[in-house]
Amino acid sequence: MLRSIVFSPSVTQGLTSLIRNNIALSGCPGSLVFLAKHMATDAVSKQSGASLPGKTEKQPYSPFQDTSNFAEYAVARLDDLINWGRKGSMWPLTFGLACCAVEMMHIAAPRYDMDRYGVVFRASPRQVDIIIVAGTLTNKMAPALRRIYDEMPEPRWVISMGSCANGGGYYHYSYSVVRGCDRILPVDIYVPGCPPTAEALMFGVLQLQKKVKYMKTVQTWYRK
Amino acid sequence: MLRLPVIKLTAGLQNGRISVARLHTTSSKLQQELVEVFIDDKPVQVPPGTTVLQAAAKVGVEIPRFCYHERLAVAGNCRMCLVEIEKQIKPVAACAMPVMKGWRVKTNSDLTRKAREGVMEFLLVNHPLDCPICDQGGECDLQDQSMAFGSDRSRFVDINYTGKRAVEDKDIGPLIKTIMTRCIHCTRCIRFASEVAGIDDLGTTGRGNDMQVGTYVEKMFLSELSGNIIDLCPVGALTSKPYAFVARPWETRRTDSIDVLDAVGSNIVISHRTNEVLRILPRVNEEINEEWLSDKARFSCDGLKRQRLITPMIKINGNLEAVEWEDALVATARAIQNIAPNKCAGIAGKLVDAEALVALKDLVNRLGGEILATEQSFPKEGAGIDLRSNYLLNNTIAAVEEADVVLLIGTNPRYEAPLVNTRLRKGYIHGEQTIGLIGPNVDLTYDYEHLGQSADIVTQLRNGTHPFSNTLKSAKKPLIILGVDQLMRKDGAKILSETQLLAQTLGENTKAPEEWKVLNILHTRASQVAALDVGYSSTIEEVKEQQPKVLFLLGADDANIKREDFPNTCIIYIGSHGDEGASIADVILPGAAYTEKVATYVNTEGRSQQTCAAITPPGMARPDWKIIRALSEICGVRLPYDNLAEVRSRLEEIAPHLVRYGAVESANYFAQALELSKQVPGSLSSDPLEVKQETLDQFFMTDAISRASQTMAKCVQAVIKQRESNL
Amino acid sequence: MALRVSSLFNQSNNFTRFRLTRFFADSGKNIKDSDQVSTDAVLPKKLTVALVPEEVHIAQKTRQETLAVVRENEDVGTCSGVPEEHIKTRTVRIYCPAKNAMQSGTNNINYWQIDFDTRERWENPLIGWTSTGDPLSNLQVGFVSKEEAIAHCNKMGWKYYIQKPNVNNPKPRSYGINFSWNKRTRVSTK
Amino acid sequence: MATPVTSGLKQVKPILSLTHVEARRKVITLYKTWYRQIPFIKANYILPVTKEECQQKLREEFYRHANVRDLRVIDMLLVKGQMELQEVCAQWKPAATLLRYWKQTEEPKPKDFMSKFLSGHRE
Amino acid sequence: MAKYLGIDRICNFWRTIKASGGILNSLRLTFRVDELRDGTLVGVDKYGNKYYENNEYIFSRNRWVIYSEKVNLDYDGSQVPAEWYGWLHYKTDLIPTKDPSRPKHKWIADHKPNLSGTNEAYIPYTTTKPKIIPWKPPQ
Repeated sequence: MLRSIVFSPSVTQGLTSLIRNNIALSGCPGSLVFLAKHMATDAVSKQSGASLPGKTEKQPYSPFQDTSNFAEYAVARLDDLINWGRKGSMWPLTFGLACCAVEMMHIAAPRYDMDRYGVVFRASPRQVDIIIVAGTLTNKMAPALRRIYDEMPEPRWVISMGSCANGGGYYHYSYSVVRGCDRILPVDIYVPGCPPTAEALMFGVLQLQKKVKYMKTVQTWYRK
Repeated sequence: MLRLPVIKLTAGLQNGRISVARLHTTSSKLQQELVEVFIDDKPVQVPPGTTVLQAAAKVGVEIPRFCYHERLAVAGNCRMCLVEIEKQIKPVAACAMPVMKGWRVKTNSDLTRKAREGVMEFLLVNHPLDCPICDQGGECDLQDQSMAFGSDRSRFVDINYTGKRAVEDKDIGPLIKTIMTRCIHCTRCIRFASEVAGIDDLGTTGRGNDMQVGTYVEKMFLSELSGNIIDLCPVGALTSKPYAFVARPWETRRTDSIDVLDAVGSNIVISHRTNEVLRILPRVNEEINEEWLSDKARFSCDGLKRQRLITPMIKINGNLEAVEWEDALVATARAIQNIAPNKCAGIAGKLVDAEALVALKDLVNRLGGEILATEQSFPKEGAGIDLRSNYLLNNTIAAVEEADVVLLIGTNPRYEAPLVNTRLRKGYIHGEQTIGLIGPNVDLTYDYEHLGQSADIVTQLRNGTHPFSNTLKSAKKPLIILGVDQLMRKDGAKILSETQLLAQTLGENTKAPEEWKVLNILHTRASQVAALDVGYSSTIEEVKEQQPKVLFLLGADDANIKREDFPNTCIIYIGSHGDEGASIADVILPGAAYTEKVATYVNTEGRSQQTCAAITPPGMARPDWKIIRALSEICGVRLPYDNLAEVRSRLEEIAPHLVRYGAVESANYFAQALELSKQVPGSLSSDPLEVKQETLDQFFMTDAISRASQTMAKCVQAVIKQRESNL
Repeated sequence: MALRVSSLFNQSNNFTRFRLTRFFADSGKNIKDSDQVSTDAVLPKKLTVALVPEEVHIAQKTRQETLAVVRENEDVGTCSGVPEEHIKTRTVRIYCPAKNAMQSGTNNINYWQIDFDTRERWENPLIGWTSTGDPLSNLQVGFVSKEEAIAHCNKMGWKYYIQKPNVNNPKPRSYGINFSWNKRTRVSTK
Repeated sequence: MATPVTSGLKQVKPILSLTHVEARRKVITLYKTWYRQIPFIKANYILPVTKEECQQKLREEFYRHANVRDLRVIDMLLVKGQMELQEVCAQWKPAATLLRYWKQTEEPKPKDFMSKFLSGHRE
Repeated sequence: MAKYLGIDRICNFWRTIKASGGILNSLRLTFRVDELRDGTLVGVDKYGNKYYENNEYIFSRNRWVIYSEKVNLDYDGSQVPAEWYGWLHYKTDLIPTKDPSRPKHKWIADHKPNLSGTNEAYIPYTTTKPKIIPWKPPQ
């Protein structure tokens, strides 16, 4: 690992996430609560103290701040942990239907390099978390899409990519096109564009990460 | 569809043959000598005076035209119908030229084609190229004919459009949108306005390139038939304002149906798309509406989308709440449960179909009720509704124009039945008809003799003491049209019997043919004749007297039915629109409007016709008879019909003519009716005869659908505004 | 096991082929007149000899010459593949299409047409267009005459009714009446 | 509404059979062939139905047209049945298509008036 | 020679760490933005985002942004305001402060990042008119 840092002009992007993970993990001496704490408010504010000048109030890592007792605090941190894990390895299923699929390929290519976010394309719905609907969804394809979505394990997310998948787009008035894949699937992220650039899709993936960060899996369970 | 060209070819020929045959039969009757002409070497025998264009139509040859319309006067100003005639130097306008013996007309010769091409080119020089944004696109005569007969290239070189003609658009009301630059000056609209609608508002000003069609001063085109000039316009100069930029003709589905907003039963075509009625067009039926349609029928279709009842409702804690069908039916059944005999009644409204009428009658009878009323009461004295001749327009609508003297009693046909009025006007213009009117002095679009407003003028006419009685008695084909509203008066039965007596006197005096019937009643409600046929004989007053426990309002929205009159009654409203009736109801069961069901309607002349379902009823609405049938099952008095065919066979049981669609079942027993009516006691009251619709603003909103329509509301406003202005 | 299945299959295949041939053999390729030769050519020689007995040849020959007697109203509906629901419960309207009110052309209306009663349509939540469960909703067949349309309906087993066609009886028109002094037809505006 | 019934006879070119006796023989032959084929069909396809159900279905399908009298219609149905048999034997049809005979995935439409009324606008 | 032995890389590495403010800060920055690069600070926008440039990197990697400390780990691309967007995406080489041709209107709105997921998120609404307007009973 050191080698790669040393021999590249800068820190290799693909491996930095590893470093980050290592730092995060190394900062945690076993206790989950402590880890969560470390990732959340205290640790961050402590870090910022020594950091670059012009320090201001920082946004805490965790969105779940208003915990009233220890149990809630604990589940909130558990959620943070789970979300952190989930958003760090989101594997999309490519559902390339049209020209958008070409842009979707680009995010896997070196320039945008989705792997650095832990986003790796998989070809089987059983192994994925996200489905990226890239392109015009026709009536004929709709059942297949739904079936594949149904085959994905929970938790699962949907990114609708491009005008056609968002709302039918150019083919909105065609008799054979589904007017938006949200008529079939619960879409989490809509990426506009015709087709959206790879950067836009990347942004969409990052937005989805943000969304995942706000998930309250354990907290909901606890409330129940 | 591949077989269509063949069909057209053969059918065209066949059509020609049929026409020729028909011609022969008429000729033998009239003993006329016929003229033989040759259209494209096909011989045809026509009566003298026939134009070349009509002669060509008889052999199935269609000559292109813009200005010619077979129901309007010949204008001969578009020149599109130029044809070559052998041994004539110049091409001849086929629409205006009467045929001469032995003429050989060439409708497809080089000269003809060149003439058409030239005319087309002249028309297109000043016609804007805005087909993509023109509402006429796809059903435009100019488009089609320029494709068929125009030149394939342009000689128009003025690329800066310096000389291209442009005309300011006119504002002629909320119904018609004008884009006058597109006008090709065929003057069809002008001729329609002055001949059929009887309003000389439209005309041309200027000459040559400066000629403009329009109202001379800026005013609304005040006619109840104004929508027809949209149809007549061969280009997109006059288009429908409510329909502007809504749809193209090729993307709509068309369903043939019947109009129910007046009692004429005009045939219509419903254009609809994605379960939405977009517009209504007339459908040719020579016996009823020819090719015209009243504005109310044409433009109130947006009322079908507003104020709709889409879920069943029950009154819970004094408020109407939307519920499921099961709940609504069970709640209704609970109200009906253990009802004492004769504590159940029904009132039928304006737009109810015969199926629902029969179903309701059966249900009420099974629940022990006898009283079935219509909003429009009919006198019970005399023959009442037992003899159909008492309440029909016996002489048929088409025959109205054949009469030579017409007596209108207490009616304003212009607004009560605009298409009957066009017949009268046609008779007035082409048949030199004399028309007399007893009733308020209204504008009927033609001159008539106003005899007064008192009811006893009828008696005077019979006695011969009135000056008009001489005219009436010398008539060869006299006709009396009695407005049905007069029968609602206290002395309605007497008016009817007096009219019957007068009709009888006139019938005896004249030598009219056997099938000529003098007595005619003009209805205003589409459901009325069917209701009377089925046996809805009571009046609202009788229902009020009876104080039923359960009252069914079958689309009854009459203002005379008030909540205060029925303090302890469970009112069940079955209908399509939320109006007067729905707001006083305890239970609302949503029904289908006339565009959403297959249903039978009987028009004022007793002709039963059926509507076709163009779209599906919205939300949870169901066809009316099905609601009643379902209710009967929940109440434990199951009605014995499950589908439309079975309902219709029940209809046939009651009155066989109700299912003989398209045919007029003529009424007889005039003599018996007269005998019975002679026994009618009482005397004519001295109150003057009144009609409900005297002016145009009273015409537009008369029922639940047209009251819900925004277009109709705009029309009323425009008429009132026009009246207040000084033009 | 797999082997057994496949052997079964082979067997069955032979079995059917046998039946099949036999079936077609005595059913005959018979409608066309010139089929005698080609039948022999198509079928393998051995099979023909082994499985098609002489009586079949005789039957074939007779078939070419004889005519079968059937009832006049054919019942094609049952074997047309149309679902029974759409044969027994449908009503056909036979009519002459009316002229489009917006246009004056009449060349496209001189024929008879059939169409069906309207069934429910609904807005498809998937694409927003209107859907229908009715395969016949778009079927409009043109005919030259009413009788042909009736025959077709009878053949398909549909109930039908005939809508009365429009009788068009135009009156002679004249340009001159626009200018006559003593008639009401005189045109006031232009 | 009335459908006139014409009951005249006419002579036509036969399709397969000349007489009703012949047609009947052919129908029975076809039925038998199908019947004997059932075990093989079951072996080839993996169907979640028993042999008895298949036989029952076969009988049903044949009896569905029991009232057909027209010779040529019978012949057409024979040809169709033959074609179907061929498709099944050669496994041109996938199992799912074959299972369509049982209409397992079809929701039964409401039959009586009330359930039709409550479920929607069905005719 | 140094280049051949790869010593310059070690130099670069140390220089980068030094520029980032020491080993600890470097690690912290790497944790936050996954990257450690040395560059000249070109400008800071009013939200606190810092823009760097180092032309030794290949084109497309030579300009970058370090998001404001305020947002901590919740940075995303839409936090770059419009005036810097162009520079960051090579639409222009002039940074906003040095570009005289930038329009300066009073009515130009403040930049807003993508608010999806928050309460202020944009929620589309239908503009289609309902086909049927039901009757509302008078209360």
